[in-house]
Formats: sequence, C-alpha cells, structure tokens
Amino acid sequence: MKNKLSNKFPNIEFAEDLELLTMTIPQEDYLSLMQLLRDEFGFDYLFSMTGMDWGKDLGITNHLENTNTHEMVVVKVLFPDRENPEIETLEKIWKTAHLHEREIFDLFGINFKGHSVMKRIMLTDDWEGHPMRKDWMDETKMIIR
Amino acid sequence: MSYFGDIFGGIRSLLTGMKITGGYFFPSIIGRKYTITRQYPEEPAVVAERFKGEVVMWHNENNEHRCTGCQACEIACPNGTIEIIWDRVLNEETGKKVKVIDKHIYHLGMCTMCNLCIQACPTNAIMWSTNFHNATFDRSQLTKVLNHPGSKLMTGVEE
Amino acid sequence: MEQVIYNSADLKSQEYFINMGPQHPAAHGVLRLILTMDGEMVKNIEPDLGYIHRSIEKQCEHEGYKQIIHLTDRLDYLSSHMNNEAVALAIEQAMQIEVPERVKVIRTIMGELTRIASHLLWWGVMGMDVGALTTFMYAFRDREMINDIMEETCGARLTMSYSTPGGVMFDLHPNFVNRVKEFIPHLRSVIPKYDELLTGNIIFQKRMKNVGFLSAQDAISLGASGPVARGSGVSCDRRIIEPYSALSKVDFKEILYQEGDNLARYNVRMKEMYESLHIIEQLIDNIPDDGIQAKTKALIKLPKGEFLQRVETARGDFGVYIVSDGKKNPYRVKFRSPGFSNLNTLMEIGKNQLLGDLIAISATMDFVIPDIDR
Amino acid sequence: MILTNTTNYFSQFIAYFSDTIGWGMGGQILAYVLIAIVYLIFFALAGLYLVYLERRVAAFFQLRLGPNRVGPWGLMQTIADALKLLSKEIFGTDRKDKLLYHTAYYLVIVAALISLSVIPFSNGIAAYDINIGVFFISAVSSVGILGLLIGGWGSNNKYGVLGGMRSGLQMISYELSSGLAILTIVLMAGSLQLSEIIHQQQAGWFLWRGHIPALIAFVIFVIAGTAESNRTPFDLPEGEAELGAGYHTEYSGMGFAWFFLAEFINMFIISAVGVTLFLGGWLAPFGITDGLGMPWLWGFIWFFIKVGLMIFLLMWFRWTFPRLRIDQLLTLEWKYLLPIGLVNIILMAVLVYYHLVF
Repeated sequence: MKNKLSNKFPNIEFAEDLELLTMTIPQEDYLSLMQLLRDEFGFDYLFSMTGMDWGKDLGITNHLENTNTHEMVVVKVLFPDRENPEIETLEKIWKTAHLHEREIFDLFGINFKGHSVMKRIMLTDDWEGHPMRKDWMDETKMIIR
Repeated sequence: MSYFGDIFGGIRSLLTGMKITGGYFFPSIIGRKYTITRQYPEEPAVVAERFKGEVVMWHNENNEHRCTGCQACEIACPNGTIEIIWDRVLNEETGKKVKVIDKHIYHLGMCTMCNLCIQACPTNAIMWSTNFHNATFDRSQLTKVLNHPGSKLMTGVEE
Repeated sequence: MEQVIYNSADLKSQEYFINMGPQHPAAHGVLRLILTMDGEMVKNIEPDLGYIHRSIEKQCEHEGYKQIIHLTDRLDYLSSHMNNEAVALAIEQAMQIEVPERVKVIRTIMGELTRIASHLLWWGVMGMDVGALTTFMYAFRDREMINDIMEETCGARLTMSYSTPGGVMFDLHPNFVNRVKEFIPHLRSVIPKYDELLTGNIIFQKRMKNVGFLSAQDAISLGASGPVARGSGVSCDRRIIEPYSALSKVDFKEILYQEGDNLARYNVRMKEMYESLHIIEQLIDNIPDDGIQAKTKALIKLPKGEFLQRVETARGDFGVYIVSDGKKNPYRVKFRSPGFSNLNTLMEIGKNQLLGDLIAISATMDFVIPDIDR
Repeated sequence: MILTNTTNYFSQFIAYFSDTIGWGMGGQILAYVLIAIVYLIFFALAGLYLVYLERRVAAFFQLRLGPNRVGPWGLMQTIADALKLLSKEIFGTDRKDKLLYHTAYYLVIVAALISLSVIPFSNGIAAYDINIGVFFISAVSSVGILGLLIGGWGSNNKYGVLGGMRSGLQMISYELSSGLAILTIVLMAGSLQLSEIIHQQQAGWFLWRGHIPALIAFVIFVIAGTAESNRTPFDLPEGEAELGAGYHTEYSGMGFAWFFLAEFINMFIISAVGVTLFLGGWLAPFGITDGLGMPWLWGFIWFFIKVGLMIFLLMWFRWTFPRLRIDQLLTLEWKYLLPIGLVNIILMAVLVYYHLVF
C-alpha cells in the first residue's frame, strides 16, 4: 500500500516511528489521496478530523478507518501559510466532514473550499481570532500557570 | 382482518402498559410500597463514607493539623483550587527555619473533586468530608481556609 | 358568474425558522437547532453549538497527564467512566505500563455499569420525549441503584474520575460485589416491564417504526457510531474489534439491527443492557487481587509521538488522540466525541420529517450536549 | 323509587329569592349572580383540586409522593401556587396582538364555565337545565377551542401558532367523534336534556342497557374526550417536548393559570358528560342509597365518585401513554374512530328501532 501510494503521489511522506500508518501529503494532492484511500483501499470511515497547530505550520490530521478490516491510517496535511490557510473540503466524500470542518474552521481558522456552510459553529460570528491556535491569547480570561 | 386486528392489538398493548403503571400505583397509595423518593429534611440523605463532598483538614483536639506546607496538593491540583500561604519560621528547639503554613486556602467553587490533592498529600493532612450542604448565597463564602485559626503543626509529622 | 379555479400549486406555503433550543425541553441540554420549517415539516436543520463549550482540549494543553482525567468526566457525563478509561488507556499505551489484572476487571465492570446507567437514563428520557412521562422515574429508580454503587466505591455519583493512569483511584468497596450481584437480577426483572410499558405500546411502535431511516452506507459516511450505527447494521463495537481492559476475557454479542429506523436504535440499546449485565456477571465473581495501581512516576511524561485510543462509550466510538512532545503537558489533545458525529447524522436524517419525528429521532440519537461541544 | 319530578332546586331558589326580596326583575338577577358566584367558587376550587389530584396521582404513578408539605397532605399546595401565580408579573412579547392575546384566556374559561352550568350535579341541581343540554355543551366547548387558537396566534410566537393550529385541527376532528358517541346515547334516551337522560337511566345505566353499541360509543367518547381536553396521548397542542408549551408559551402569571385551570375544568366536564350519558349521572348504582333520605346529597356523592373515577382513568392514560404524532392523530380519528362511530350509530338506531336494547 505504501508503495502504491508513493508511486501515485511522489511527494507523500510516511512517518516512521508511529503506531498507525501516518502519511503527510501536500495540500494539492490532499483531495485525490483521500478519494483514493476511500475508493481503492476501503477506508470509508472518517473517524476524526483534528486541527493542529504545529507551532510553525497549521495542520489537519485525519484518522480514517476501514470498516471491514478495522485498519486505520492517519493522513496529515500542513499549512505553512498561517494567515489564510485553505484546502478542499472533504464534505463530498464523507458527509461527516461537514461538522468537523466547521469546527476546525472555527477554532483554527482553516478555510475549506466548497464547504456548504462555512460559518463559525462553536463561537459567535463576531469572534476575533481562532482560540485553539497556540498563539491565541486572552489576557483577561485565560489563567496559565 | 388487519383493520380490526390493529384495533384490538392496539387496545391490548395499551392495557398492558396501564397494567404496569397501575401495578405501581395502587400498592403505592396504600402502603407507599414503591415510593422511591426521600422526604429530604426529615429523612436525612444517606451518603456513602467515601463521598467526595469537600476537602477538609483534620485537626486533633489540641488544634493541631498535619499539614507541613509542602504544596504537593497545590501542584497536583488541576485548576488552582488550593493555594497555600506559608512562611519559614525559626524553630527554637532545633534552630532551623521550618516551613509553616499560614493559610491553606481552598476554593470550593472551583473544586472538581478529582481526589488528586488527597492522593498527593504525603502526610495525610487533608481528607474528604461527606458534607454536601455546600450551597451558599455568596460565592466568596465558597473560599475556605482549611486550617483552623491558631492551629499549628502536629509534632511528629516530619517534613 | 365568474368562476374561480384554485390550483393547489397556487397555494404557497412560506418557510419559517424555529429556534429549537438552547432552552428546549427536548434538547437535553443546550443544543440549539435552527430549523427551517414548512408547516409541521422540518426542511433543514442547522445546529448552533458552543453554548457549553469549555474548550477542554485547550485546557488539556495546560494540564499534566494525571490532571486531564477529571476533565474528561465533563465531556460525556453519562459515560464518564469510559472517558476516564480512554485517557488512562491512551497514557498507559504510550508509556507501555502494564496494569494489574484487577484494575482491568474493575474498569470493565465499572464501564459496563456506567453504560447501563446511561442507557437507563436514555430510556427514561426517550419516553419523555415521545410524551410518556412516567418512564423517566422508573428508569431513574434503577439508575439510582447504580449511582449508589458508584458512590460507595468512587465517592461520586456522576463525575467519578475513577481511572487514573496505571490503575484506579480507590479499591473496590467491600459491599461492591454484593450490591452488583443484587442489582443484576433486579434489572433483569424490570427490563421486561419496561418493554411492556413502552416498547410494546402501539403508539410508541407507530412513532418509532420506519421513522428516521438511516442506511448502512449513510451511517458510515456520516461517521455514526455506537448504537446509532449498530441500528443500521454497521458492526462498530470497539469492545469486540479491539478488546481493551478485561473485555477480551468475556464473551458477549454485538447487538446489530438491520432496519436502521428509530425502533432499531431503540432496540439496540435495550438489548445492550442485557449484554452489559452478561459481561458483569462473568467478571464479578472472580475479581483478581493483584493491586489497584501499577508503578508510575509521580510526574508522567509521555514519550514524543502520537497516540490514539478508542473506546466504546454508551454513545459510541470515543477517541482520545494525544500528541506529545515529551513534556509534562500534552502538545495537543483531541477528543473525538461520538455525539459530534451523531449530530451530523441527525442533520441528515432529520430533514423532511415532521417536527414530532425530529424529536423522536434526536431522542434515539441520545445526545449529551457537553460531549458535542467539548 | 321512580323519580318523576323534574324540580330544579336552582329555579326554585330563584323564584323564592326574588319573591322574598321583592325587587321584581332585580331580585331575579341578583339570584342569578349569587348562583354564578357559587359556580365560580366551585370552578376555582374544582380546578385547583383537580390540579392537586393530578399531581398526587402522577406522583404515585411515578413512585413519588407528590405535594405534601403545604397544609395537611399538601391540600393547600395548589392554592398557594395560585396565589403565587396571581402575584406574578405578567409579561409577554412586545409584538403580541394585545386584543387577541388577552381575549384568549377569557374565552377559554368562559366556555368552560358555561358548559359547567348545564351539568346536573345531583337530582335537580343544575343551574341551567335546558332541554338541549348535550347539544349546548358540544356547542359551547367549541368556543373554548377558539380561545386556544387565538391565544396561540395572538401571542405572536411560532410555537404558539403551531400549538394553536394543532389544537384547532385536533378539536375539530375529535368533536365529530365525541358528537357521534353522544348521539348514540341520545338515540336511546330520546332527549337532549341531561337531567332527562339521567332519569331515563333509572332502569339501568345506558352503558349496560345499550350493550355493544353503547360500549363502543363509550370507548370512542373516552378517546375523543381525552383528545378534547388536550391530555396525553393527545397533548400535541402543548406537547412539551416538541413545542415548549404550545399555545400558552407566551403566557405568564395568571394568564397561564387560566389556561391551566380551564384545561382541568374541561377534563371535569368531559368526565361529567361521560358519567351523565353512560354511567347514570348522580344515580346510585343499583339504587343502593335510595332509601336513606337526602337524595340530593347522595346524588352529589355518587356523581363525584363516578366523575372522580372517570378523571382517574384519564389521568391513568396521561401517565402511561406516549404522545401521538400529528398525522397519526388524524389517522386515528378519520380512519378509525369516525367510521366506527358512524357504523355504531346505525347499529344503535337499528337496535332501538327493534327494541333490542334493554
């Protein structure tokens, strides 16, 4: 599987030391990789989408599961551009991505192109900033010990 | 015919349901047999001995506690519920400066009863009380000082 | 005389919005659904979350690993034990701690008791949502017995904070085994009564059957898990796929229904209570006696890496994803909550249903709002 | 003992009172007012104590005890609640239609109160014993529905409108069935006057004398009556899990309390009509208390025992069954109750024609 993916996507990187098969994919190949994983490898269950702030880059970590074999893969995508990160939505492949992507948009500020309702879901519409980012600070309300 | 079958089946299912509720109702009015609620102030609530009501500090009859002010509980606490105000005081007998607590402050309003402070305490100074009457009219009353006024460290509890 | 011919196509209805929630009797908390309605028909559902968002994931980034546990209680408070267990298992997996057998058995028993308690509460509230108000008290009577058992051992009734990394907080109370043994036959005797009261009722059957259909493909695509997915015939019980704690030692069935309607989801939960009782019965008699805490350091530091632990809570597939950079705090913690994905399911299958059906569907989804909002 | 006299104690009282006071027409009006006050007090007390009864009965169904603190056995609880509601601020939305909003609850209580006036509580005790009593009740109780409808509409709340519309839908449908059930008995009795219907039942209650069609009519009447009094399983207009509080979402304080009381009085009326038509009204079962003197007092006692049992039945329904969905509600009416009721009335007509009823 690794070889197959490497052939198809030359820029894919596999992490070595993790328990689950973890791959990092450039933004432009993201959608086609996810489609491929679902259609050819049977990873039809989008377990979770996690927004990440790696300090330098923003990122999304997707956990996929094959509902027949119960294998899991992790697909990561990184955004070096912190100001307006943007990527294609997975909504058309997995319907569950709808809410997950809205949450990531809300808390990390990653914009999903083609998403049907790209609005804040947790916070109010006039909220400034994206609180789950590491550099987000609220001087008055956050107490960090 | 299913039309009438539906009607009779339906009525029968409704009657079975009424049998269940009636089966609880009639014994309840006669002997309060199935009544499960407790008449609270008259019948006091039974609380398990391990119930995590609030953190208290144990004092003996001489107004002595076991807290050495090591701050293990303060570090273990996930949300800053415990604050210890301490000082180093010269001990006359040994001539050394010893850590002595001034106030062991406990914010009950912030406590989530996670038991980590009590697990962390090396001298078993603090413990759970099963008191659950914690409602107050003012939030400031939820901030409690656990060591009694004028209390001091029990002898024999070394640091 | 002038003749006016009315065409049914001319009779236009106007769509309007209803804010169902954040305070609504059927929302079970502060779920706000913005419904686009056409008469009694729900055309679109748009959730607005965040009314109980406490940003637990962000809080976790500033807490030590032991201190995370108590926050997970507050996620899905009805399956708090399973949430605790998930974090504890994730940390143990990362640190490669082998916990004593006793701990595993205790965790499994506690987890199943919590599951029963959660399902009982769900059953009571389910009845209330469809209008049968008495079910609530009957369910609470039995749930109270579980809560008393929990209180005796864990010191708390709901937010137990019982599992810790490497073990459990307290040892079992001496009464625990006896009380659980008393509880099992009691519950077995009352569930058939529940069935007679609500399940068999013709009104309830009509409300539930063929309403809120969710196909297996949709269930997978919508990320449904737990009883919601199992009601559609998707096998997704983590307890069988990847047995954790003492679940590998017990023998139980996964309840699967193929219908995918409300009644199937309802039946899954009712049958799951029996299975949970069956699991407890197998374990309760011989709890091993080898300590309740594995040796751990006072300050837990996870090795650098990413760790995922999934457990089956009462609501479905709960995932803890910890990214560690080797410090005493996690770099990022993600709680994948089953309710969040199930809410997506509601958004999909609640469309073009009557308002009353939407309530019934959301009742079978069994939402706990803090679990959705985190 | 065969009661042939149709003396009405109320009309006697009016005649006596106006004669003694001697103001002519004024004395009569005063007498009417006095009777109305008695009825109002009865209305309030019955409403409050039905609420108390409901809470107690619900509590015992639900393994609880119910209100038992205020007064002995908690008997003063609902009075205290009413006082609390009286003293509460009445607030509503700004954009309500003030006229409709405030007319609604008056309509509801006035309708309930008027229906109360024709019900014979005992032998010769009915404030307004007209010869079309049954018809009158059906007609007046429809006015109450108007109250719910305009209350829901006038409060300018979507839940209110939905609740009001649902109540209109439900009442219009179920009034047909309850009307047909009543007609089945009227066929037997040959009279629309409630006291006359009771007198006819001296030979045996209509539920017994009309055997099969009367039993069917009784079941239909109970179902339709539950629906008309907006109680579970037909509490869609206020279905709390769906609509919050339905038509009275925007009402507070006493405005809400009127709706609430009227609902319970409606339940009382439904039960009273059911008892009068099917269970012999204030007649003692098998005449067991006939020879004991004070027939009007025994009439009261038997009437209230029967009505209490009937109300208990409705409460039992409420605390057992889930709620129907709106389309199932209509299906039940139009596909089951109405055709059965129509067939039933024909059956009854045939039986009465051939003297096959007892």
